[in-house]
Amino acid sequence: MAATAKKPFYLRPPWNILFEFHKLEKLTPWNINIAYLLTTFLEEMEKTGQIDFRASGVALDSSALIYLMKSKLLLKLEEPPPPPKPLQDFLPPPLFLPLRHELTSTTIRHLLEVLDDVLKGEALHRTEKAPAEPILPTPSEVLPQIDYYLMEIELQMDRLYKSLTEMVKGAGIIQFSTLIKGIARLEAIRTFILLLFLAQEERVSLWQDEETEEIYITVGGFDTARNGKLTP
Amino acid sequence: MEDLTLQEMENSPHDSSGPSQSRQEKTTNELALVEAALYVAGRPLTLSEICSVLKTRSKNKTKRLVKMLSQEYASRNTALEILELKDERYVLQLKADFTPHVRKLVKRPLLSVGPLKTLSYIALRQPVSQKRVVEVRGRHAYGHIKLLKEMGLVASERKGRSAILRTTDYFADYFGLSHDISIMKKELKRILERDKALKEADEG
Amino acid sequence: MEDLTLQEMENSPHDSSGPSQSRQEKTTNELALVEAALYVAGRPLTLSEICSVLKTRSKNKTKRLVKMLSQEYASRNTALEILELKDERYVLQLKADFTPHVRKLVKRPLLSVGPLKTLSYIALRQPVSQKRVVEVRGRHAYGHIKLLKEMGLVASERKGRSAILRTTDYFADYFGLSHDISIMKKELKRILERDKALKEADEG
Repeated sequence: MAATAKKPFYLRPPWNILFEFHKLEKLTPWNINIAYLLTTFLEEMEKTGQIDFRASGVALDSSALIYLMKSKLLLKLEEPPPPPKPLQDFLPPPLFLPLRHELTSTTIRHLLEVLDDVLKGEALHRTEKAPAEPILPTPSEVLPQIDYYLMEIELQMDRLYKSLTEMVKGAGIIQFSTLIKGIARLEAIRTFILLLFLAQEERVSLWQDEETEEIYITVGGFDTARNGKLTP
Repeated sequence: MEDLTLQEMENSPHDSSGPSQSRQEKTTNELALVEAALYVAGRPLTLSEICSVLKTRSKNKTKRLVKMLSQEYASRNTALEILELKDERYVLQLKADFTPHVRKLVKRPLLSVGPLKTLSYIALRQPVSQKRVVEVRGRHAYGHIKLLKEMGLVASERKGRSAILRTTDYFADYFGLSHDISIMKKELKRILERDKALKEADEG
Repeated sequence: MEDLTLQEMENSPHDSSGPSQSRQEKTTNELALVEAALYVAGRPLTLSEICSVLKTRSKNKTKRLVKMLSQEYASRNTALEILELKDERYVLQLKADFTPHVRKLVKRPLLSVGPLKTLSYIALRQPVSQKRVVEVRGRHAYGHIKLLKEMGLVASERKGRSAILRTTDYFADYFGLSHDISIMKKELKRILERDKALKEADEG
């Protein structure tokens, strides 16, 4: 009982299916409601406060896998049924017609005679425009309800980078927990994503302590870990 | 009169009785005219059609010229042959042995293998009901039959509620086959066996 | 190198001196294959096309064979001739002198009126998008374009999401037009205008 209580919520049904691949193989993919699992997974995570990015990653990976299984099944179902067996009878080989060259009677005059007719038809349509670039639909048509926040990611990144620079002054390093202290959970997640973007551009360096799971942030290419200060 | 002159020329090119050089030239030119006619037509020509190209009324002379040309083709060991079909009709065509090697170069819309198989089945089983052909060859045979009818190779006649298919005289002429269906079927079997042997030799 | 290997192959593997008879037979057969290719194509063939029929990669060998055949034709004094065109293309055709005599036997049009109209439009407006051709000619033009491509008269290339159509060298050769598209279009327009003027003069 005590052991179960310590287990993270997502290792319990129904979410455990996303974390135990061996169980997945025994189930029919059609019986798995991916949308339901992921929505409740996120809700539960928010509710319990157990924010675990690795778990989210695994859940996403598993959902993709289940989706793939469904698509494969769908493709299998779409294969046409085998054609009815033809009646058995002696089927002679194809009878190839003898090849004979034959001069054809069409001359350039014929070609141009009919052209006159065609050009009359063309006049009914406006002239062809120079092959224009395809007009792309505006992003709002393609991506409904896209987060305004994401559209401004560069701006947000700069904002975060500026405040990080301020915060690390002196120590040169800041903990992730300090950074998100007192801010809403969603905002914390956004901050983490922005950090990943900044790290990708090598504007910040990230390092996680395996024991405490605390994430340390340094600004610029300054690698604290390599300097030995925080080497585990 | 004209026939006689020609024979003299052929038999004795050194005969001093006439200006043999120019006579020979004339024959060469006439043979070339026959060849030109057969080449551009791409179909069997009747003796009268060839006569009209030669601007002669003598069917015998024309026949002799076509035979000379045909023999010349045979002796040259070429890819082409001049065949005599029924009713004194003549055709210039590619020898069947060469077909598999050069089929891909033909730009005219030819029948593809599917319709040719359906044609082959109809030819061997005729008269045969359309229903039966579709049963044996599958539903795509409807399209084949339509195409074969458009090309004039197959004709259908209604018999009660079903359509009975048979090959046309044009089909028989195209292959130089007998118009008599039972004889034609025997000839066809021979052609198909030869084709099969050729194909095997080619693949082997 | 390849020629050498081929020559070795032609010789009997048991006899290094080679039975010349079989070599000669092989050449005869190869000449016949070239003839077969040129005959059924009815259009100029490139050296590579002939190579592929001979199943050889040696352009020199193929060129030699085509020249031999061409000389044989020339020496036979026949109605047909094998000509070398530019860009190493070869064609078997009727000598021009014979055309007037046999023209009346030529009955089959290259294309029926519908596809011919589509072809004429593509020729004048090329390069033109398939979409545009269908707009002007109607939905049946899809079938026409397929046919024209199968016959090698039109080629298409993808450009983004649309297909751009133009006529092929075979088209130019068939109608005796320039291979250069802008020159060809001028030629077409010139003939078109001349015809129109003639027609108006005739009617006026």
